[in-house]
Amino acid sequence: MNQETEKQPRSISELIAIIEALIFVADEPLTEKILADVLEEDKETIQIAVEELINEYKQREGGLQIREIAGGWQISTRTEFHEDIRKFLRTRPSAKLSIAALETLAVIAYKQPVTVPEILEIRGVQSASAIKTLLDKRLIVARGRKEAVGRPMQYGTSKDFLIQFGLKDLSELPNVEDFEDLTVGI
Amino acid sequence: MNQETEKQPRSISELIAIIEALIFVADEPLTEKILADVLEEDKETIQIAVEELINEYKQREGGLQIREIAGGWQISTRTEFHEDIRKFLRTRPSAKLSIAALETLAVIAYKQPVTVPEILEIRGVQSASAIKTLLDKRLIVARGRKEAVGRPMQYGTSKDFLIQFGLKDLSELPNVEDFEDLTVGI
Amino acid sequence: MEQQTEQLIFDFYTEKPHIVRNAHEEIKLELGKFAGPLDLLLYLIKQEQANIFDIPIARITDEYLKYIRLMKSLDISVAGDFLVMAATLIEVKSRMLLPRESLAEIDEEFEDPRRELVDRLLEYEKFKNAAQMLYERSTVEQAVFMRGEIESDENNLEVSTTVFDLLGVFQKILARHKEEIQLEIEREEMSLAEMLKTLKKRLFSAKELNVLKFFQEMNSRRELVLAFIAVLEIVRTESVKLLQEEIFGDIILRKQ
Repeated sequence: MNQETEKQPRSISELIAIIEALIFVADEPLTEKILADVLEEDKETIQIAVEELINEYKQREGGLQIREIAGGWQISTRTEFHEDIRKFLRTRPSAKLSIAALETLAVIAYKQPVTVPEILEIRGVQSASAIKTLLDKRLIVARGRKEAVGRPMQYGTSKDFLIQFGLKDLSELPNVEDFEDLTVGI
Repeated sequence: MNQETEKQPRSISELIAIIEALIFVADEPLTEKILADVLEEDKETIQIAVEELINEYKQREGGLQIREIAGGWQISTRTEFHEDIRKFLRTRPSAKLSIAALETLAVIAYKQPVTVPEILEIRGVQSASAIKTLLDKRLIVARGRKEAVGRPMQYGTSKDFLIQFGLKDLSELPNVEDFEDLTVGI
Repeated sequence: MEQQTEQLIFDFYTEKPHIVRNAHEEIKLELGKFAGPLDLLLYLIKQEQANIFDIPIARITDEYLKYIRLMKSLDISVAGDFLVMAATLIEVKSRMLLPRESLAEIDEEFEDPRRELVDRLLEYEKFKNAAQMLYERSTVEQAVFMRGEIESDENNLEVSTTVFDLLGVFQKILARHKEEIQLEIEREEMSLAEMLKTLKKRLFSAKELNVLKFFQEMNSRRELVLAFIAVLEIVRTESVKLLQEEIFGDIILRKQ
């Protein structure tokens, strides 16, 4: 299938270097699958190489880190330097979500796919404007209609949600039941 | 000059790490002057730190390099890996659309079947190249000719469109009322 | 009794709900508002240091209603959901007043009237805490930055899209279209005198004018008609000539 390229087999250090370059140029977290496809290597090799690269970054203690986010790898700055970076970029921490929006997002994250009436039931309050905010910020997406009376739209979290909250995937969310006993039985 | 911040003096390795982070986040090659201003260090110190950083990159032989461009420093991939990077950039998932293409797609999705002159009328702009893009990406398909003067070709959305936007069928497209539900009754 | 303000679980937000109690047992709304009736209820239960499984419903209901009245007196619009909860509380309170024995007779298993409310509160509280977890995570994430834009040949503006983007974009196009139509209507206010003036200005500054091109500049039928009349008028009243240099060629208006 790939006759025209008569490639020398890559050394592991070369593979690591190429992976670093690809993660750098990618706009989004780069998945194992894409790396395996582009580099024509098996996933295990990719996995080993990336782990090696992550370790190297940790040992260097430079300004950058490689993190696993939204099912892929991404290079970002280390948190320690946020003050200087913010000063340079002249940015302030971006606008925070309101309590209503955060609560709504929490319900959607744990109950997805979930409809507006279902969110109302849990929060006890209309969440329409919060949902609009979350859609505008691309933290949630429509996930088709529910087969129920009125066929209400269902919502779920987006890839941007994973990225903005630094999650590998949804399974990384702590179990919601664990939040239960914090204030019970005061 | 800088009395209010009682900073610990930075170690040289910390300074190098911060410079690396700043070069990484900058859109343009970062000059000595900007670095000196942001970090409140003199230019000589910056110069020494950057040289050290460049050396470190050279010794690592990773996928990235720091280059001096247009009077500033920039992180870029090493030239050796251009072939793999180009291959990756070509195979990038094509879920991204220009705003022109997105607008055209929106008109087609909601008004299908629709002709080029009709799209022109709604968007107020020639949409020929956007239509070509959408056809190339297989998001739209030709749907026969309209029985009107000149028998213009009509377009509609494709099955790939449904897949890419996570829709079961066209009835699942959000309608204006869905948005109104969200904005009314806050 | 307590002079200092209570710390709430949800203390992460600057607009945190805040009720200050002073020595005279008056409650005062300090800032912001509660995220919903369940939020307020949880707050009141904590304030009373009550056990959530044994809510002193009469007292909590009074406090709740006091808060609602306070909101009203401060002209804060009370959302319907807060009123629904008030009704629920009053109902639970009245059911609690019924003698338990008689209830037990009807129902083998006596169900505490507060049960459903407690379940909802517990369920809600989980998500309230989950929201705080999300808040903490996002705070950490805000300290992390991605690389700057890489220069490339294809630096056109790209957006990743969802179905809602499609709808949003479509609505924008329609709005834009509407605006254009309105603009057109405004332009149609132009009178023949104005059209004549425009035509004269154009002709006398350039010495000659391509009539066809002039017509093409018109934005509506009405303007086109006015332009046509204006050309006829100018030929009649001024020393100008209509020329056509070749058959089917463009028609030129030339000052003599």
